Parts: sequence; structure tokens; C-alpha cells
Amino acid sequence: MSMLSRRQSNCLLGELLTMYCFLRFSILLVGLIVSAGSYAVSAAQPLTTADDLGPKVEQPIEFPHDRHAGDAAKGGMQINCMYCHTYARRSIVAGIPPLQKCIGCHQNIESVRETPRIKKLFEYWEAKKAVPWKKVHDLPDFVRFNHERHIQRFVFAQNKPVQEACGYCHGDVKTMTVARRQKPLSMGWCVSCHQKDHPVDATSTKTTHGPNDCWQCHK
Amino acid sequence: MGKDIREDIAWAQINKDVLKSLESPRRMYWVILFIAIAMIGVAVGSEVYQYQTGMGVSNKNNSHVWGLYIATFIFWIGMSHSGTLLSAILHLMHADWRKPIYRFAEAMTTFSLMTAGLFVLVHLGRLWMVYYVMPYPNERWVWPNFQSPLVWDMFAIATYLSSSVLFLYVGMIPDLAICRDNIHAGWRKKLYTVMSLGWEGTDRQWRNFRITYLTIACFLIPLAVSVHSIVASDFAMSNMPGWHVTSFPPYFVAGALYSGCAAIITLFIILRYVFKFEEYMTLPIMKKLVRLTFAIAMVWTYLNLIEFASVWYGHDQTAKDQLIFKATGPYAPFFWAMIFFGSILPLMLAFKRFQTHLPILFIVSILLNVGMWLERWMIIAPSFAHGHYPWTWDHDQWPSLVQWGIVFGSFGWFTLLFMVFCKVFPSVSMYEVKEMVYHRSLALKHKPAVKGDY
Amino acid sequence: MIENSFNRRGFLKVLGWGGATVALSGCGNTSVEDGKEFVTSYVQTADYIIPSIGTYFNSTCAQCDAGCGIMGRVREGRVLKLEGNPKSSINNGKMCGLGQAGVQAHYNPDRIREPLLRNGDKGEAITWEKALGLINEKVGGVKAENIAFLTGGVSGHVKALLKNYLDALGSGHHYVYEAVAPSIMRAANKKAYGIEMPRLRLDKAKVIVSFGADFLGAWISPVHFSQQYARFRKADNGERGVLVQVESKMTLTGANADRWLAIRPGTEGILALGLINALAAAGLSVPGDVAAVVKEYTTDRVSKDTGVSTEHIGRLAALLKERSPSLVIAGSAAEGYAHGSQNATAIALLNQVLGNVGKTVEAPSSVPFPQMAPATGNRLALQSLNDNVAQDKVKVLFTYGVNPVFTAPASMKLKENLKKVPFKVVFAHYMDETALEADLVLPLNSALEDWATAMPEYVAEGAQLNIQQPLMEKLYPGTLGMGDILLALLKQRRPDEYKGYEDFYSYLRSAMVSNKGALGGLATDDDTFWDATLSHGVVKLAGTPVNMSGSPSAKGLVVPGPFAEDSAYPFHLIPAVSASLRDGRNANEPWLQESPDPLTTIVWDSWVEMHPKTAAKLGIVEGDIVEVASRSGAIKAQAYVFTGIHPDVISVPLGNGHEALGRYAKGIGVNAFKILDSVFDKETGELAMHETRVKVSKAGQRVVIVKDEGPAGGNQMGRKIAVRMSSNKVNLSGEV
Amino acid sequence: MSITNLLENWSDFRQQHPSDERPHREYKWAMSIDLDSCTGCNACSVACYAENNLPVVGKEKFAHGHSHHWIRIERYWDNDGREFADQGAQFLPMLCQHCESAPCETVCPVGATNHTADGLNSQVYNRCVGSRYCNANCPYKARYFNWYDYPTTDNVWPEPMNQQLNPDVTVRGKGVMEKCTFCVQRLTVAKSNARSAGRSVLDGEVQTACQQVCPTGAISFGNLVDPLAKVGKQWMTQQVELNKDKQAKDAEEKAVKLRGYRILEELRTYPSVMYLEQLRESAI
Amino acid sequence: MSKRHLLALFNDFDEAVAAIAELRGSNIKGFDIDDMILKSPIEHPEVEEVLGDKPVNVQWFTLVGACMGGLLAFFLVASAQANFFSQIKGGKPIVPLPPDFVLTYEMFILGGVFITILGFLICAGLPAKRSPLYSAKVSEDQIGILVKGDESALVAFKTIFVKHKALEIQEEARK
Repeated sequence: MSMLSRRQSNCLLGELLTMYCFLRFSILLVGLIVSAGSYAVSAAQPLTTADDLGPKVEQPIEFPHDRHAGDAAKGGMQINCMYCHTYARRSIVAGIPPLQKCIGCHQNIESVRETPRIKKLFEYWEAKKAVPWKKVHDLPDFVRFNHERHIQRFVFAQNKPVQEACGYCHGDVKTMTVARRQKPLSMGWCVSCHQKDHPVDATSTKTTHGPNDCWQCHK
Repeated sequence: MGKDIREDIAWAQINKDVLKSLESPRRMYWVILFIAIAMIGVAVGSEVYQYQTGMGVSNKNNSHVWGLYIATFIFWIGMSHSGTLLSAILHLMHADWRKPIYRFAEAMTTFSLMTAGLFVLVHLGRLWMVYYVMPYPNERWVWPNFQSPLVWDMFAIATYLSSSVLFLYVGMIPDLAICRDNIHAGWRKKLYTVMSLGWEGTDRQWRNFRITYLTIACFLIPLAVSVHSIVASDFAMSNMPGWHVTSFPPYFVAGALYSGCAAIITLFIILRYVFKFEEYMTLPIMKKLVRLTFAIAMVWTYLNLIEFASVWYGHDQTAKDQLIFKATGPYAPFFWAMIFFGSILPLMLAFKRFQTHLPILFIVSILLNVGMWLERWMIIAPSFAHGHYPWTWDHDQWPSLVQWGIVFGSFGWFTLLFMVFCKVFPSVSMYEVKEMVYHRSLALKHKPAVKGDY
Repeated sequence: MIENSFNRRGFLKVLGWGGATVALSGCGNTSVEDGKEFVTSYVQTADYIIPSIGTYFNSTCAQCDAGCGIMGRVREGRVLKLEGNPKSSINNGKMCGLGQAGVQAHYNPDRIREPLLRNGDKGEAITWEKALGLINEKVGGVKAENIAFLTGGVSGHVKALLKNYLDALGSGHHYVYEAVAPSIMRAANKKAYGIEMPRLRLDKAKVIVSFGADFLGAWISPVHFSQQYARFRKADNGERGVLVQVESKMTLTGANADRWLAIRPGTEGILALGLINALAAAGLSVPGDVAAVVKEYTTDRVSKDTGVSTEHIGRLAALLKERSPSLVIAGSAAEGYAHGSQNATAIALLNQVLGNVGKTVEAPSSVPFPQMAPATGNRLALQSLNDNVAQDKVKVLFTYGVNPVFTAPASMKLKENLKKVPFKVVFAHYMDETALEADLVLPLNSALEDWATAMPEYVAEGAQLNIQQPLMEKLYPGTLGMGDILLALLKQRRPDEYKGYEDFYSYLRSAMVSNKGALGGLATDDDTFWDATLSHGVVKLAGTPVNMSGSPSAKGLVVPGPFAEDSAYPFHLIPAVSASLRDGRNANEPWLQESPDPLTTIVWDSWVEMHPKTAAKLGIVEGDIVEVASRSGAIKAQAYVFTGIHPDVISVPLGNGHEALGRYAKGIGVNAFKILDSVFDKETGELAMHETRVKVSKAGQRVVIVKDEGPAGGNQMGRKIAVRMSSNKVNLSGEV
Repeated sequence: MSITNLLENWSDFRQQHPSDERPHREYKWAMSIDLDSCTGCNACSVACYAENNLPVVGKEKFAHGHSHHWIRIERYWDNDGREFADQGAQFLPMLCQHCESAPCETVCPVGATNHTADGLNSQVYNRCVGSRYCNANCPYKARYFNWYDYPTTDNVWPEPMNQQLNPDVTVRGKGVMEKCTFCVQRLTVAKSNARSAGRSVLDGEVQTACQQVCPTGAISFGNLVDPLAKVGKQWMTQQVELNKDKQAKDAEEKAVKLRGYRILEELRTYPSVMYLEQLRESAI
Repeated sequence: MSKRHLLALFNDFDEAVAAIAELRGSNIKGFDIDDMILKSPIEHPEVEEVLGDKPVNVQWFTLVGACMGGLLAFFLVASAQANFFSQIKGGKPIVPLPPDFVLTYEMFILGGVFITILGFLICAGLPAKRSPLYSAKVSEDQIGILVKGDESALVAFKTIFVKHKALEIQEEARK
């Protein structure tokens, strides 16, 4: 900038030259700022869409997801998520299986019948009391998230493996015991996916993005 | 008529007189300051109550969703236009009589804006979510609605406030240097040293200063016009009968200048009395100011009538009903009071004998502002009470004490800011008064003294 | 629909959802805290129960006696909203506001939660065992004739059990009382047509002339009539039906009439006879004796007596002559006088003369189970109970489904008389005025958690038995259903007969299943029948139409002339039955209090309606507190001035003015029942509700009436908000 | 946020709505209300309270104009100085008109109210800051503000009355604007079910709470895009068109008139609610 | 060769102007006329004239600032609207021009003002360190001429200043 304070020749050419410099400078500057801003906004990973491990939740029974859903190689039984969370494909919530479903299997599995967790389970059953499971993936009350639509779209139309489809939001539950929130479940995080184009079904090359009207998710 | 200012006034005297106003205040100052703080306390208390209980305590209702907050918001925004008028417009016009009085007018601009801004916050139902109005990048890809005149307001007021503060500050740098040079200890010394940025009055500084000041003045004029036009757009862009009027933007601008000038008269008299600025805030200047006010009052009156006339001759029965309602309905007393204070009372200012009669001017200028405040209220309240939809018409809308409390407190807030300013910064521009004196004396030297009035 | 292995009862018991799911957080910046809320989970569930998706169960509305079928949306074990049951022929899936508010009766915070025994001025909570034992002891200690049962209209299995209990006691008295009931009309219909409640086919009529029958608002079965009215207004019937309403105070129906005729109170019969005369003159064939009776009712005289202009009488007669079939209805406004029966008879005569019987006035079906047929109530019952109480003939009094202390006129002195009854048992939902007088208050299940059956008095087609079933588990363990209580009481008396029934549910099921042949379930097994019954919510019964007599006769018909002026009490008081509050039992449901009265748009209060002329004469403006004084008492309320009322009439709505009941009703408005004079219909002995004469004076204060309409007062100011045109300019058959 | 997006889709971004070039593709929810059938019984209003968790504010707050009836029944008289209101009253259910060019949408500073692809005027409670500009600009005054925090106010939802609250609808706290949503919670469910079945929502498959309860069937609701929908047929028969502010039928002078009209159409808000004029017999 | 400063104060402006003119004309060795700084209590264009034609470049900043503000505002606002999930409002286009022009206008001004101030600070060399010689008088009523020159030139300076009735001459201490 020192050149600016220097006295310059007062000829017309000089003036024009300066003007030209300034114009070029300003256009360059605008371009720079706009493109930098544009890049920054699209590239930056905002805070609330970054992976965000939720707190550990104390459940009445420490349900071993790894044992039930985990890979066979790791001693899991590879049960389909929707075997227990059966409402996911037809309701807005995935749901917790009724106690009767746990008992349905476990009354025939003598081998673990006397383990402390299973004993606890049968205590609830005998008292005819529902297990007070706590919510791990909690959304604000003004949000309507529909499991059914996502399952229909990704599992049934697009033929994605169930664990991959569920895991996109719930993380790799099959490696956990008590489930823990892995994703932020914030609006920005939802939107980041809704903005992307996804193929409409398994074979088609046609893509669409998620719905973008406010009332789709806000209630 | 006398001179605007004595040419032979010593420059050192100017420094001395003005710097005297920064000296330790008298007891009365603290009393008034305390009263101002107490008034703010009322407002803060009311606001806390409203914040915790809900907007319902302000006694607005579903058909009548805006009230005193918005009316007073416009009032304060309007007040802010005087500073721009005096410093920018008159500066460009080379009307050098502005020089002794523009500084406090500019301060008034800034503080009015700071007061007005608070009303936007107070008005919101969910104050704690106010940041949603700002366009900040966020991962939700959600932006404010740039179509909303309220967002334009936000932009315009932010621009206006920052520009006015800068303008006030830049214009004050030479004076701050004077303060720095004349005050030798304490926090003031540090403050002035930092704020004067090492100003020494060199030719390079002055040269750039001159062009900068002029440039900003050029920017401020369209800005000021746009700010109040945008505030007018809050109304004119909507479809409410009584609001959807084409002449609203100029009408608002005129109203703003009007109330601003009236407020300058009030503060002029107060400062002249308190700081004994008789030498600088002279009666001839007052006379010019009063004449300016009178002219603007007539412009406002004219635009007011234009508004009525265009409604009256238009085919919009709804707007016509609204106008009749204003003039004859439950708000009629306020409406006619507004006409009286805004259009009839200023006729007094046309008479020479009142133009320099300070006690009368003091009262009149306050009444003019009452009229201008009523104007804003008359835009808000009757329109809501008598909109498009007859089923929801409403008479029962008298603002609650909470609303009055906050409006009342806003005057305390303004007073506080202004009083602090007057004690910390020179409220008369010393260097410009010197310039004025210098140029006047030069004129005297070169030309024979003109007899009679300028 | 419902698995056999998992019946309805099981559903309620086993479901047991874990954790609180009632969230009141809303739209603030709710902090989302994982692991703080509970997930809905069940012990055992059925396929049809999917979390977050509502399951619908059919039941019957108990908010009034019309017996509409309802469908409750149940989610996570809570009933959320009531819809109409499309299978019920009464309401076909539709509802009224009153019915909607049924959930507020159920979830009402002021419900009584356990049995209370009087201890001085206070109620002391006791166990059901003790309460029922106490009843056993008390009824055992008195003669059967000294036991009285005061109920509202009852029907179905509860009625049958009640009768059995009374029989078991050795036949106590059963008083069936309804505070606002069309009982004079029933008697007049019986006389004219041979049946109390003929079926009115509004949809078939081309012209309806209603003498004060508020069939769209509060009369008999408003939801059903509204549906018929909609068809009547459409071109289904050839042309748009014309409704003419004749009454002294505008009702909701009057507000929808093509012509609302303000008539001098009590002269409805005169107008009816005048119309017959005008029709005869226009060439309608009228039997000789009738023609002779009506001959003196010339249009001029009728116009002079009734205040209806000759022009309107002429046009009305012409309309009735021209467009047939028509339907003439006598409503409560015509019957509320000492000569109410004559008015009703004259109006029925008009119907007969017009040949509407059999066309728009149809015979209902007979009810196959007479023991379950509705017992309809009237005010005479209360009168006679009161007489018996006054004469110390009642030692034990049971009250169920009515609130006589609230609805009895002050002149009856019921509250004072009740002190003579040594033991008063009240079955109630709230601590209402009557419950406050009781010695033992037994809290009832709400209608949404109780088993019952009901048979409405007015059934749209055939006969039907409505099922009322619980939509959710009981909110409070301390309440009991009326059926269960009666069963327990019967077990005390006839243990052998009833010991097989564990509770009222098992009684009901076995009673229904054992009669499945007559209930249309012959071919199915018990469980299938029962499940189908519950899933439908109604059982259609095969009934045969009863005979109606239709020949017009004017024998013994004397309609008195108009009222003489009474300078001391110049106005007639019309206590208006509002569509939402009715006789006041629903006053503690806030939706109804906040739902504006359709005509005045007033909420949360009572008011005194008067014509602008009357108001001008008395110097009253809207909002003035006025005192309305009859010979029996006085009330003070705000004045509302409008043109939907005859200048000789003052009207005060019923239903408010509670001194008890609950937080939403107590202290709201005034109780117009209290100032009714003891004047009775000469033929039936019913209280003549509209016969009270009052005077009105300003009480000095003025208030701002709380109402929905603004100061424009229902004026559109030319803004074309609600637009209206003449029906002959429109081709309705071209519309969709 | 790329400039390429802006430039590539510029012509798209500059299209007005509603217009023939940008019609609704799948759904356009609309209503028609027959004023000749409406009896003013208020059942719709109460049903709305039940469905949408509307607070009962009580007498004092009602007196201050703080009521919350998303659908309100207005009652008009013939104000021509006649002695009796002998043609009865005119009842008019007024609810959010879901205008295609909604004046409320443009003025909201935070974009809390938008137009959805289904032609609904959406209100996002959590985004609302409570400037109340939308209400100021609503010619129908069909928007209601939460002047108090009703969930925590006494006797609004005292235990156990809060158990009635519909979990599908947010309970609004203080300081937010709310209004009729055309029961969007029901629409969403119906649309989801229809999509799972691979079809569009059928006519009659979804009902608004007010429509469902209305004893006289005065309210029809449905999808204007669906050629089989009753509401679309009604609009068509009445020659009322969504994106016209002056209906062609009004210009013609015919013996047989059509009843359909929209309220304050001259403000060019293009409401989605059509009313059918009330009728009165001239022979009496 | 070290240079030293000298400050002279005048209260007669004409004399100060004359002094400057003489300094210009005198061609003192070891003194560049650009090293002379005039300090005055008021804005004084007539006096500055004698210093020769010095360029002022603040207006270029203004131009850049205003253009940048306006362009940025328009592009940011338009792309924000276009990316706000294409929410339609009030039947208006997604990128409605009239409101965007309003905002562009405001930001044009804001950019102009901000960058002008920046330009002012840069061009005027503010904030500045205090120059070696300063008198509070120049902010009161006297005009100061600060010159920098070789040791040898000092005497010549003094002569000129004294000739033109300088009230006071301050000399920088020898380094």
C-alpha cells in the first residue's frame, strides 16, 4: 500500500491506470471471497453433523446386541434387525419388541436360562410388567421421523442390506451390547442426506433426493 | 438578526468552553442519571416479566398483534434521522451553521438507533431465538427469509447503526485529539489517546479526512432515506388497509426528519442551558433550525394529506373505511391530537417571535414529538382494529402497563446513553466551530459586512 | 379383526405399557436427552397394535341420550380422540361438539376417584366393600316402598339389572327424570299417532315447518337430524327443501331457516290451526270436524294473535299446499306452556291434515327386547319424587345420571326436602350439586372405560343395540361401572342367581352371547359373534314397524287465546337449551365452555337475550348486568341484544350457574332453572318450562361481554365474506 | 451453496407460483365448504381442539382475544335494519385458507412459514421467533399466537387431561404462531401409506378432523390434482380456478348462477378454500 | 546521514503559508519538500495548496468496497435463497429480484462505508505513532510546520521560520 501514499504523476494516463488496477483488484477480490466462501460452506463439516457419540444409557437389562445380531464369526446369531424391531417397516417408530417376543425364544433356550439377565427377563414376564427400556435415539417432540419410509425406500426398493440401512443412522449396532447413539440426529445431519441424490431402486439409474418441505419432518 | 457565531471568539476559548462540559458533573447530573437508571429498571422488570410469562401480558391479541413496541420502534428510528440530516445533508449543502450542533445530533442518531433496536427484541415472542433472523451459515441450510421487510430492516438498521457510529467517530477524531492534548491524567487520557488514533492534524490526515467525511456523508443520505423507507415497507409491503399506501416511504422519511428536528430543538435548549453554550448554540442557529423544522413539518403535513387524499379518492373501500375509523372511531382523540400536534402546532414556528423564544420552543418541540409518536401509534393500532376482516375487528386494545413500562424505560435508556456521552465526549465539535469562525472571519475580511440578516 | 386368543378384555389387562409417554414439551428448544425418556413397550401385544399408529375401537357416546356410535382412537393405551362410528345408523360416522368433548369427561381432573362417605361436612374416602356393605345394611333396614331410585334415561342391560335389583328389593320406586325432555310431545304424539316417538324423515320432506324444534342443535338426536337436513337441503329430493321455523327465541335451527317467524309466545297452536284453515280455504281436503274447529281461525285473527304477518301466513300456507310432502314438527318451544299439549296436538293435526303421516312421519320399529328398551324421563317423575320425599316416604334414595338439585326450580324446594331422606346414595362422576347433598357418593367409571349397552329412544332405522366398551384401562382404580355396582348389589340380594358372573363384563357377554340368535349372530360361534359385536359397536336388531294411527281429528282440541298482558311481570322467560351444555351435566368440559354459542358467540358465561326494542324500552345496552326476576326468584346476568327474539320474550340459556361440579363449571354464569315458576301442563302435568313470566331491571353494572364476534357484531361491512343468494337462481342438481 | 447452481437453475428459480408452468404435480390439498349445509353447530371447531392440541385459554384470556380456534364459526346477520333476523344467520367456518400466494409467507423474517409442494401453507413452530408479522399480514386473521405458555398454565391441561394430547401434533409453547394445518399429521400418514402401496392418496382416504366430524357434510377436502376427487369436481363445476383472482364465471350474466367463491379473492392470495354461497328460498 | 526534525508553530496562517512557500522555493540542501508536514487545528484546504498537489486515494477504496458489498450481497442472498431447499414463499419466485435489490443496496452502502473507513485509516496512516515533535497548540489554535532535514538544513529552516514570525520552534534532540 505504500505506493498509494507516494505522490504520483498527475497525468491522465496514471489516473486511468490506477483505476484499471483497482477494478481488476476489486473483481479479483470479489471472486476470491465468493469462491472461498462457497468452498468453505460446502467443504466444512459443521459441528452438529459430525459423528457424535451419545451418552451411555443405563438400561434395565443390558441387552447384548452383538450376541443377537452380530456376525457369526464373532459368535453372533445374525438375527435380522427387523425380527425384533418389527414395526420399523410399517410404523414411524421401529419399536421395542413386546416381552412376549423375548420369552418366545428364550423359554426354549435352556442353556442360558439361568444367566442373570435372562432371569431378570423372566421376572418381568412373571410379574406381567413391561420392561422399562429407555430411549437411546430421542428426537425432539416437534420432529416426525418415519422409519417406515426409510425402510421401504432403502431396504425394499433399493435392496440395501438391512444392517447397512439401519446402520446409516444407528451406527454399527451389531457390535454393541447396549445400543448407544452414534450419529447426531440433528437437522443438519438429516438434511445433509436429504440433499443427496439416491437411486430410486436397486436397478434404476434414476435418482431423487429426499423431500424438502418443512412439514415432512416438522410437526 | 444576529450572527450565527461571533467571528472574534478565541479558538482557545472554544477549546476551553467545550472541554469544560466534560468536567466533573454537578449533583443534578447524578440525580437525573439515577432517574434514568430507575426508568430502565422499570423496563427491564417489565421485560423480564413478559419474557417469563409470555407476550400475553402486553395485552396484545390475535387480531391486534403489534402494539406500542413497534410504534415506539419507528419513533426511535425516526428520531435517528435528524443527525444524518444535520451532519450529512447540511454538510453537503455547505450550511456551516450546522457545525456547532451536529455532534450531539449525531450522537442522538446513534443512541436512538440503539434504543430502537431493543424494541425489535422486546417485540419478539421468542426473544431467545432472535439469532434466527441473522443470515449465518449453518449446516441446516436454513436462511432467514430475505423477502421479509423485517429482514430488510435488520440489514438496514445494522448498516445504519454501524455507519452512523463510524461517522460519529470519524468526525470526532480531531476533537478526541484535542481532548487528549488537554487532559493529562486518568482513564480519560488513555481513552482519548487510544480513540484519537494518534491524530495530529497533519495535512495528509486532513486531506484524507476531508474526502472520507464527505464520502460517508454521501453514503449516509441515501442510507437514511432507505432505512426509513424500509421501515415504511414493513407496513407498505403488507396488505393491511391503512398500511398499503404508496406514499408511505416518503411520508415516513419526512416524519423521521420532523421528529428528529424537534428532538434536536429540545436537546439544543437543554445543552445550551446546562453547558452554557450560548456562544455556540446561538439563537440565530436556533432560528434556522426552527425554520427548517417548520418546513419539514409542512412537508410532513402535505404527505399526510396526500396519504389521506389518495386513500379517499381511491377505489379501495377497505382503506377508506379504515381512514374513517381512524378519524371517528375510538382512536379519534389520538388521531386528532396527532393532527393538531403534527400539523397545527408547528404553525407557531412560522412566527418570528416564537422562533427564538426558548421556553416556548422547548415545550412545542416536545409536543411535536408527542404528535409524531402518536402518528406511529395511529399507524399501528387503528389498522389492526379495523382490518380486512370485520369478524376480528377489535376495540379492546389498550396497551398494558408492561408495554407502557418498556416504552417509558426506553426514554431512560436514551437519556442514560446521551448523558454519558455528553460527559465523555465533546458534544460540540470544536474543530468545526473553529473552521466556522475562521471562514466567517475570512469572509468578513474580504467582503464588506452585510447589513441586516443573512 | 381381533384374535380369539387375545380378547378385548385381555387386551386391557395385559397390555400394560411401560413408562410415561405423555410429553408436554412442545416446540421450545427442547433439549434432547438420550436415555431420559422411556420407549413404549408391552408385555404382550396383538398384531393390530402398532406403536404410534392409532387403533380404533367402537363404542357409544354417553354425552347425551341420542346414542351415537363413536370410534375412539387409542394409541399407546390412551384414548386420544373420538370419531363417529360409521356403522351406527344414528350418526353414520359424524359427531357433534358435545360428543367430541367426551374425552374431556373421561380425562376430567375433577372426577371423583374413590367412594366417599359423608362425615359431617366432608367426604371421607372408604373402600367399595364398605360402601356396598353400607348400602346393603341401609336397604335392608327399610321397607321396599321407601326405597327410591332416581335416574336419567336408562336402557340396555343396565336398565335390566336395575329392574332386577328393584325387584330383588321388593319393588322400590324407579323415577326416570330428564330435566329437558320432549315429554309433552311424546304424549301428544301418542295421542295423535299412537306412538310416542315417530320417525321424522326430514330428508323426504320438501317443506319443514318447525314450531320451535331445535333439531339441529339440542333436540332429540341432532347429529342424525343434521345429516337428514343436509340431504333435505340438497336436490336429492327433487328440489331444495324449505325450512320455516316458528318460534319466539331463535334457536340454531331457526338461524338456518329460510324464514324465521318470530311468534308471540304460546300462540304456536293458533298458528297451526290458522294454517289448517288457510289450507282448507286453498282447497286442501280437510275432514269436516277439523274444518269446523279451525273455521274461526281466520288469517287476520291468527295474524293478530300470533304477531306473524298475514303475508307470511299466506305464503306459508301456499308453500305447504304446493310442495308435498312436508313435515311439521312441534318442538319444545311450542310445548313449554300450560297449554303445551294443546299446542302440540294442534301442530300434529296440521301434519295429519297435510297427509304427512306415513310419508315424512314414519312409524318406528318395535324393540325386540322390551326389558332393554329405553325408559324415557320427564319432569313429572321428579315432581312426584319430591312430593314423596316431602311426605317422608323415601328413606333410601339412589341417584344416578341426573343432577336434580341443580335442575329443579327453587320453588320445588328439593334441596331442603332432600334433608329429610336419611340415606342418599349418589352415583356420580363429579361432585355435583346433588352429590354434595349425598350421604354416600359412589364414583363411576367414565363412559370411555365402562361396559354397557344402550338402546336409544330415537333410532334412525330398524332397531339397534349400542355397545359401550372401554377404550382404555381405568384411570383410577377407585371407580366402578354402574353395571358392576348393580351386579354387586344384586349379588347381595340374589347371590345364587348372579354368583356365576365375575363382573359386569362377564354378565354382559353371556347375556349377549346367549341371545346371539336374536342379535343376528345365529350362524357364528360365541367368540366370533362377540368379537364382531365389539368391533362393530352396534348390533342391528330386526324390528317390525309398529302401527300408526293417522286420521286427523280435532276432538277435544281447544287452543287458548294469547296470553293476557301482565304488567308486573311483562316478559316471558324462555330457558334455552344450548347444544353443548344441555341440562348442565357437561358444563365441566372446557371445550364446551370455550366453544362459542352459535348465535351470540358468547363463551364461558350466561346471558340474557332480548330484542333491541325491549332493550330500548328498558334502557339496556349490551353488557348491562340485568336482574331477571320471576315470582320464584331472580338471577343476574349480562344482557345481549339481538333481533333473533320476540320483543315479549327474554331468554336465558340453561346449563351454567353451577355451585359445584368442577373447576371449569363452578361459578360460571347463572342457573335459569332456579327461577322457573311452578306452572304445569294441564294434560300431562309436566312442568311448563316456558310459562314463567319475568320482569327485567338494570342492576347498575356493565361488563364487556366475552364473545368471539368483534365490535362489528356480525356485520360484514360489505366485504362479501359470507355470501347468500336466492335459491331459485341456482341449479343444485348440476352441482357435485 | 454454489454459484453454478444459481446460474444453472436461474430460470427455474425465477418462476412464479402458482402458474401454469409450475403446477402441483402430485398433490394440491384443497377444501370446499358449503355454506348452505353449514348449520353453525361448532362441531368442527371442537374436533379441531381435540385433534390439534389447542389450548382452552379460559374466560379471561378469551376476553383479551387470546383464543385458539383454528377453525372458528363466524355468524353474520343481515344488517339492514329489519325488525327480526327473519332470514336466519349466515354461518361461516373460517380457517387458514392455505393461500397459494400467501401474504404471511413473504413477510416471515425467519422463513418459518413456507409453501409445501402439496400446496399447504406450512408453519414450523420451532423456527418461529414470534414477530407476528404473518398474522398482521393475514387478511383472514386465521393465525393464532401463543401469548402464554399454555403447557405450563394452570387448568389448560391439568393432569390427567394432558393424556388426551395427540402425540402426532406438537404442543406449542409460548411465543409461536400457529394455525390450521389441514391436519397435516393425517395427510402425512395417508401419503406414506399410499406410497407404500405404490399409488397416490385416494379421494376420501384422508379426512381433516373438521370434515370428519361435520354432521351435514358441509366440508369437502381432497386433492385438486386428482381428477376423481370430489373437491376438484366441485371446484370445476363451480368454475373456480386456483390461480385466478377473478373467476370467469362472475363475468357472465346468466340465469343460473354458480355458488362457488373464495373470500377476499381480490387480494390475489389465491386461497385453497372455496366456499359455496348460502341459499335462501324466495317463495317464503 | 542522520536527519532531524524541526517544528515551528505559527498563529498567523498567512505567515505559515508564506513560510511554506519560501521553504519550497529556497531549495535547501538535504531537505525534500515531501518531508514537510503541516499540522493544523482545522481542515485547511487553502493552506494545503501550497504543499503542492497531493493525491487522495480514499475514493478508490470506496469504489471497491461498495462494489464488493453489493456484489457479495446479491450473490450470497440469491444463492442462499436458491439453496434454502427451494422453499416457495407467497407465490413469489424462489430468487425474487426486488427484495434482493433492496438488500444489495444496503450492503452496497455498508461495504462502501466500511472500506472507506479502512481506506481512510490506510491513506491517512492511522493509527499512527506520535511524530517526534508535537505541540498541543496545533490542536488548539496554532499551525505547525514539521520539517525533516539534514543537520545542515536546520539553520536555514530556523531562519525562514523566524522570519515568518514563528511563535515557537522545537528542535529534535540530537541523536
